[in-house]
Amino acid sequence: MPTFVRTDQCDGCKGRDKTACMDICPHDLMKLDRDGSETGHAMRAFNQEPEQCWECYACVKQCPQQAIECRHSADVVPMGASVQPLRGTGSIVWTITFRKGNMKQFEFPIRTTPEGSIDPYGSKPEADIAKIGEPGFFTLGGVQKPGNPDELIRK
Amino acid sequence: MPTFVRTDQCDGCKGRDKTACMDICPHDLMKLDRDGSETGHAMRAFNQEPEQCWECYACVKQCPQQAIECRHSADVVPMGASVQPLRGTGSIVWTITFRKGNMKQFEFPIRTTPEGSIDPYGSKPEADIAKIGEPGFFTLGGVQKPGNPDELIRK
Amino acid sequence: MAGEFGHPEVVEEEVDILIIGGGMGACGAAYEIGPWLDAARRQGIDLKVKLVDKAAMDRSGAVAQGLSAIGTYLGEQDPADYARMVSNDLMGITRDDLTYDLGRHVDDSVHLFEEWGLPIWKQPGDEGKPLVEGGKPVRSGKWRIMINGESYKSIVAEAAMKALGAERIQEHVFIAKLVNDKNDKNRIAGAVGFSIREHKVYVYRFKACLLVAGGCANIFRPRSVGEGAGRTWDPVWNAGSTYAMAAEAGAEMTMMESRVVPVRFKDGYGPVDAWFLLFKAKATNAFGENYMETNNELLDQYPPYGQAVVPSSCLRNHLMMREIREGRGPIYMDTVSVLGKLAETMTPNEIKDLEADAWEAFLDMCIGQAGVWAGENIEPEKKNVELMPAEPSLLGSHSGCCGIWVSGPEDLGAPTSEEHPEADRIPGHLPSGWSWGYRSMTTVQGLFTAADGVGASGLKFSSGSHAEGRLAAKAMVKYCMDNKDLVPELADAVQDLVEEIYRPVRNFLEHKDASTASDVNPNYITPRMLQLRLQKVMDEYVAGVSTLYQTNAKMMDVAENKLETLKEDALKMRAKDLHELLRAWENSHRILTAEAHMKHIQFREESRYPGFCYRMDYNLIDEEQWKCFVNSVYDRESKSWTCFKRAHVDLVDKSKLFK
Amino acid sequence: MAGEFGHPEVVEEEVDILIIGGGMGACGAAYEIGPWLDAARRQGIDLKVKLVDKAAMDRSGAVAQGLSAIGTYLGEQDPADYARMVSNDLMGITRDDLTYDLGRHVDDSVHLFEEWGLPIWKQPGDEGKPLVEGGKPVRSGKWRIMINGESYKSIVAEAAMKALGAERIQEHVFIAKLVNDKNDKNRIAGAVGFSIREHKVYVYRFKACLLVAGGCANIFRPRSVGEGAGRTWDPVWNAGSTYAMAAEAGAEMTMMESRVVPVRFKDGYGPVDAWFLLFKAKATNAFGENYMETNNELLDQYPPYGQAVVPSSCLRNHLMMREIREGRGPIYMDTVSVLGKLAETMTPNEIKDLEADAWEAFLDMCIGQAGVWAGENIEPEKKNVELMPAEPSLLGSHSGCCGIWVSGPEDLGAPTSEEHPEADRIPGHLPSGWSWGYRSMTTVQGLFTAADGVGASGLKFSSGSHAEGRLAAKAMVKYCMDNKDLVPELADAVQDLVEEIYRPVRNFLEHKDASTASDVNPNYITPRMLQLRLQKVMDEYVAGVSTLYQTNAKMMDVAENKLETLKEDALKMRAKDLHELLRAWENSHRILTAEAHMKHIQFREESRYPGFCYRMDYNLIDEEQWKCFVNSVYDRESKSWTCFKRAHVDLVDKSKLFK
Ligand SMILES: Cc1cc2c(cc1C)N(S(=O)(=O)O)[C@H]1C(=O)NC(=O)N=C1N2C[C@H](O)[C@H](O)[C@H](O)COP(=O)(O)OP(=O)(O)OC[C@H]1O[C@@H](n2cnc3c(N)ncnc32)[C@H](O)[C@@H]1O
Ligand SMILES: Cc1cc2c(cc1C)N(S(=O)(=O)O)[C@H]1C(=O)NC(=O)N=C1N2C[C@H](O)[C@H](O)[C@H](O)COP(=O)(O)OP(=O)(O)OC[C@H]1O[C@@H](n2cnc3c(N)ncnc32)[C@H](O)[C@@H]1O
Ligand SMILES: Nc1ncnc2c1ncn2[C@@H]1O[C@H](COP(=O)(O)O)[C@@H](O)[C@H]1O
Ligand SMILES: Nc1ncnc2c1ncn2[C@@H]1O[C@H](COP(=O)(O)O)[C@@H](O)[C@H]1O
Ligand SMILES: Nc1ncnc2c1ncn2[C@@H]1O[C@H](COP(=O)(O)O)[C@@H](O)[C@H]1O
Ligand code: SF4
Ligand code: SF4
Ligand code: SF4
Ligand code: SF4
Ligand code: NA
Repeated sequence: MPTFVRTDQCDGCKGRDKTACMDICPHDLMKLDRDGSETGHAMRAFNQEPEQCWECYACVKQCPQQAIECRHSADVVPMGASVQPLRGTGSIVWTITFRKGNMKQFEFPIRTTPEGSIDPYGSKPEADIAKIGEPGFFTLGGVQKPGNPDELIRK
Repeated sequence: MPTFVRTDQCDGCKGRDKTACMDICPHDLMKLDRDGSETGHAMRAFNQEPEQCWECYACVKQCPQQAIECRHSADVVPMGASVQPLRGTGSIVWTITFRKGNMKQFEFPIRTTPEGSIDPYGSKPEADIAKIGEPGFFTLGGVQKPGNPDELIRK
Repeated sequence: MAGEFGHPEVVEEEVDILIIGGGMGACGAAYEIGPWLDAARRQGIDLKVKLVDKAAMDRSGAVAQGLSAIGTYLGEQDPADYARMVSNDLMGITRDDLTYDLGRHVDDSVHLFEEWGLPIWKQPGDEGKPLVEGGKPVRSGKWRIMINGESYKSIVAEAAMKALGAERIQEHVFIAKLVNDKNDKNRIAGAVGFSIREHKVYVYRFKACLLVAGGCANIFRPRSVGEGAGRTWDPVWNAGSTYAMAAEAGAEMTMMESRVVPVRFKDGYGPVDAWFLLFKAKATNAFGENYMETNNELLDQYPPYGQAVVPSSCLRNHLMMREIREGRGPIYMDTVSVLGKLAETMTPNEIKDLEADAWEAFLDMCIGQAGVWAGENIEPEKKNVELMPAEPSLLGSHSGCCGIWVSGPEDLGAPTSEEHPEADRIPGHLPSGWSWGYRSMTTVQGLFTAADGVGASGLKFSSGSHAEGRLAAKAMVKYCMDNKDLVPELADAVQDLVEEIYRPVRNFLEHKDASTASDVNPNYITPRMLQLRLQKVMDEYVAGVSTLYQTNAKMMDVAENKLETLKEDALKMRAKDLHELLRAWENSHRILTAEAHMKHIQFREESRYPGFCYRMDYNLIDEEQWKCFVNSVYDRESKSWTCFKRAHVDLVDKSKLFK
Repeated sequence: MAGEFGHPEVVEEEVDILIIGGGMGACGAAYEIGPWLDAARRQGIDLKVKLVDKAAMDRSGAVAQGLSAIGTYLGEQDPADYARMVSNDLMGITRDDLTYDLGRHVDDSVHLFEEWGLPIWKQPGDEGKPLVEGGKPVRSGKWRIMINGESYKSIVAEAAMKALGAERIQEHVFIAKLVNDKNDKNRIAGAVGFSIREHKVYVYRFKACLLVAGGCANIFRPRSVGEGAGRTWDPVWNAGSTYAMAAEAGAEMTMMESRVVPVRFKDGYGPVDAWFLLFKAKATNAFGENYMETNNELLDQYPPYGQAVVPSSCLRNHLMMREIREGRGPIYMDTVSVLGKLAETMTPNEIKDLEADAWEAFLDMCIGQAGVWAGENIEPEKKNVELMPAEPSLLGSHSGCCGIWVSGPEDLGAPTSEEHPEADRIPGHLPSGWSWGYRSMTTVQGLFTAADGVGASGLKFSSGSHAEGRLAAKAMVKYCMDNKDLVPELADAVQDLVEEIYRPVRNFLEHKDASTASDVNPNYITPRMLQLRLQKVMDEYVAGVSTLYQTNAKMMDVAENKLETLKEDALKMRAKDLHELLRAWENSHRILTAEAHMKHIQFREESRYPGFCYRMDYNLIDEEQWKCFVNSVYDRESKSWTCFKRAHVDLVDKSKLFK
């Protein structure tokens, strides 16, 4: 189920230094073919090593042009189906097309806060340097669950 | 152990319409890269599908420039060894270089008659049309071995 | 019109006889046919012949690399002994008419090989004395003789090509499809192929055709999957063309459940016969135990086949596979003991010769194994060398007997009627008995086969394949003489055939620019991926290596579904060039061959060939129900198979094997 | 100097703390470290931190795709219960100090995730009520909670990146090698890596380092070998960097024999927990038999592990594998019965929700499985769906516990001395007991790890991995404060390190024109072929899928030799571009990880994890000899491993599991 890029949809992220797909792929698979020497399609991206694609859809979700799709691994899966997401701010919509043509659609929440809104230490306490040698996180000043001491048979 | 072509030895069979290696490979693997667009080496041959090479050495034996060698399948065999023939008219000499460097050489006969000298029907009889419906070859006018009739239990 | 990619030139040609293939069978036919054509001409019948090979005859087919032994040479032995041996090796179910007939013919081909220049090893004292003059060969086993076989195929091809004449030979053309006769579905009328060098489609019309395009490799996942994937045991170019095209044409198939799983030196598939049979080495499990002894009692579970002096190949495997299954692998050739023992009694020069013999066994026919030994620094005198059973292949001429049901000789007492209790399930249009007119003809009028193509025999090897090609050639001449007024007409329009042949090219041209990287495209599948998909299905569900050759009815149900889908998707293969068009069609042939194999295993509910294939839901031989041929026909319209039984009959007494 | 291919720019950087990786462990560390750095600064100690990830943190690591559940959330349960569960699932041999400590910390990380925006499913009535306020999660099993996890990693990474600040993060740099201290072989001093975007080599010097580069996939041949090869269970980019670099630096490894062989929906590796634990489906063999019942007696052969309420993962596999081995596969999830039963009591809307839940389990974390179902037209309500055990992976945070031996908490009663009868075989430079100063520090001074890196614990999952990263971050700050005057010095010259890192590039540039097709060249090997060679060795000899997870001492002898040769040949890998340089180094890490795995299985003479791996020459658990940790150290100079035992001790009473 490696990714492929729709020739007519990709715009090479407008020639930016790093394309969205190159940047995000955890396995360094997506590549921009600037001059077309690798694919015949200049300023378009492609998957340079499809046999190593984990089908994680990171690039698919990230592409601003919706130019990337997955085609189920040809050495495993019968042809003709597709699974394509549209990822919005709070939810993702999946469209599943079966080989025989029928479709299913699902929408799932993806986060309850706006992207970029996290304030990691906002309401948290400072760390107490006196406790640096003890169990526990700075957030709580100690452990979450002390536990029943009777359970520790060698203490 | 697919074949590879020594860049500095292949002469593209001097641009002939069909190269010796292309002609002989039973699996259609060898290809002449006329303009260098496929390998960067114009007028040189290459193995277009190394993963399908049976390592039969037909091309190796046929190349007039001794430009073709085999490199043991990289996904199977430790590196550094080589097995290379020199095929003469009546015999073939094999040089085997082991990974650790030691070598063996063997010479074996390949045929007892000069290449191209076979006269298929020279001393053979004509076929007898009367026998066309019976067992037996034209060479003998019958079967090589009639066999012990008692062995045929349903006759 | 000169062809171009996507718009091939169409070459139509009419001949009387088309030979498809240029291997051992075809070379036999090409040789034998000449004098019979002359004889026919003398009767006023001038027959036009053409031979088409997808490769160059000099090195095409299974013998391309050479061989180190000729598998079948009877010498002093009786054809009945040969028929008995074949029968036992193939677990009792072979056609004695075919094997006996082969046995009484084969030696002449070997004599010709020697005459043409093939060096054949002789016993001390007989050096230089030809076989035909009583020279004693060096044997490895009862039937096999040793040769210096590097140029074996070149020699045999030279004779064949000279015999037939260059103008009657077309190389680098792949035949993709047989065409039935417009007026008789059960008759053959033509064949369509394409050049892999020029943009040309060839459409042949003919009266008779010899389909000898070899066996079938590469439907199962091999043990190496990268560069090493091409180093299968059976030559990677054996694509099942023989079986697939015959089945599509409606020919009755037989014993397609039979497969070959040879045990070979690991990773290179180097031959073991010189070691076993010439040097008398033994194989052991990882702990040094001779499993042929420790597992000997397993042989008793398969009477009478286990009780022959030489148990059948699959049973030898069976004893070994128990070791693998129970975790006592790797399996080793005990090279250390045997070389040590030989060294005790040999002079240094004799030892050198022995070493050369051992290497020659590889260099003559399996050079890759020499590469493995060189890369692994293997010194067989110091360390035992690993053996491994191969991925399954389908071959009718080796230790397997899948193939096409052919008409046999009439003079050996073969049955002329069908006496099986389930005879009424045999489709009505098919002949009864083992002989319906022309030797080597299939159940389709005018369609002949030989060698790997002929089922229910086996252990013919190169020499027997050549001899069978000769038998078929002669019979085809007779057929054409008898049918001299027949005018074949193609059931399909030429333009439709061309469309079909070039479909993969059109798939490519139409869709290639949809995606930026042309190998991943939602509209088509590359031949390579399709082949891997086939191999995965066969490996996982139809008793490939990763299940230790095990399957059951449920697994085959799954495979059945997956293969049907795969056949649909095969229409979506792409070909980006003529080379890929070749791969596309080879794979189409592979799929149909694989399907036949699966359907036959599914139908035969027992495990007839333990060591090659286990039906775990019926892990025994059922002589009562299944000592019979399993035959089938394929219907090209509905794309479906019909399997049925045919009676097995002995023409020679097998009990002699077990005394 | 601006770098170019073959002549990289060298960037040298000195920090106090380097975090290698950007996954769950690293994100935990990045979050926790901030306030402690502030606290240190308040003490006048200003510590410089850098985080380096080979990918983009937003989607790097095992959680890139998302997850449908958080594996570890204790809620009402006691840390001791958690430690007991982990111990039993991992067949008795885990460090209770580490698991208990994780159990008492982990929930805070989950609370943070929810605070940051991760949607966590709640019981009816508790919708909208955060966990931290007592909201009841929906559980699948005792420890696992359901989420809408598509953006799980993005959320956790956003918090981490904001916490640390963009200037302290370097993405798309691969760390290839750790460097010891010039003056103390047993201390860490630096790391070398390279950019996969620019021609730059990075040389870091530091006091402390957190090595959290994930687990190891792809050392075994996967079940699909073409395009599907990338769709391994464990993310294909998990390259064993954590294990290999730690071992090379001299860190003591533990339990490297432990592997994960999860059973998943076939061909897509779709998660099964929603089906088993949420919907309460059963698995069956091909004939509809519930093998957990029919093979129940096998559990009794493994007391006490088989007798827990939830038998350990490997034993569940063991019962299933008997079916496969004995030819009663395929294995199926009985989706038909369970959906039928659920449908009886549910409204149409509830059924729709259930269907969405089932698909979400895939779409949140294993989209490929949805692709398989769509391609195969799978309708689980009509036909049961096939399951298959995966190729083995090495992970310390999932149902396996391989990893590095780390210093644990001091307050839980962990041993402080070594009481094993074979204690004298432990190399002298290694610490005694389970705690030698800093939480999460390895036996190499200054080298810390967490998550997949920590051995002898396991079943931490994403939440536990995050929590462990936090524990390590805090400890590293303490270490740096305690060692504020330490000046790390690299044992190797920078130029030598650069040479070593770029060797594959040089191999390519030097030799590429020797042959016409640059992929087949006698002087170098492509990373892809090298990986396939590794996978072939591991598959065939070290209990991969093609032997049904079986091995023995003899097979490992062979593997040992082959891996040594492979390590030599790894020096001949080529890199034709920076992408291939990445692959070359990933594979170097894989080889060393694979070797550790093999050496540990070789050393541990029993079959501790039936269902994951069988030592067929010792197919039982030997509590007497082997209820101990197997630990090892690697010597970078001699390239050799030393394995030894460490005593196992219980800190919580395990007998409670079996009442
Ligand atoms: C596969 C194999 C076979 C053998 C062995 C090892 C191995 C690995 N061994 S040992 O194990 O016992 O060691 C041999 C041995 O040592 N001694 C021996 O005598 N025989 C051995 N065989 C047996 C013989 O080789 C075999 O019996 C014959 O070759 C069979 O003859 P034939 O059935 O004609 O097949 P072929 O492979 O020779 O030729 C096939 C031809 O068809 C062509 N072709 C194929 N498809 C075509 C198409 N669609 N269109 C046009 N042409 C199209 C091919 O190019 C070729 O010309
Ligand atoms: C592999 C896997 C794991 C899980 C699951 C399914 C699968 C298929 N499942 S279920 O089965 O139970 O369903 C999960 C689940 O549902 N629920 C859950 O809580 N956890 C699951 N896990 C477990 C967690 O994912 C796991 O515990 C943590 O992710 C482990 O955290 P960590 O040890 O930090 O590893 P990582 O993979 O997240 O991150 C690794 C990072 O290192 C980078 N990296 C790697 N090598 C590097 C190098 N040389 N130089 C620089 N950077 C370099 C990576 O880019 C990444 O940033
Ligand atoms: N059942 C069999 N077992 C072994 N070899 C067989 C068998 N059938 C045929 N052969 C052939 O006979 C030879 C071995 O037989 P033998 O000489 O009796 O050991 C080999 O050359 C095989 O080709
Ligand atoms: N151990 C053996 N005993 C008898 N025959 C064997 C043995 N090994 C191989 N053969 C036969 O020798 C022939 C070819 O051997 P090889 O070339 O190694 O396949 C086949 O017919 C085998 O059946
Ligand atoms: N049948 C089962 N019984 C108990 N626990 C299970 C079962 N299947 C899966 N699990 C556990 O659920 C968790 C993850 O499930 P999955 O996503 O399928 O890996 C692991 O901890 C498994 O051990
Ligand atoms: S992210 Fe999309 S538009 Fe940008 S380069 Fe990649 S495929 Fe093209
Ligand atoms: S699906 Fe994932 S692995 Fe595949 S190319 Fe896209 S980001 Fe990379
Ligand atoms: S036969 Fe030799 S010289 Fe001729 S093209 Fe091939 S490799 Fe080059
Ligand atoms: S060795 Fe044989 S299969 Fe390989 S390229 Fe040469 S002729 Fe073709
Ligand atoms: Na490939």
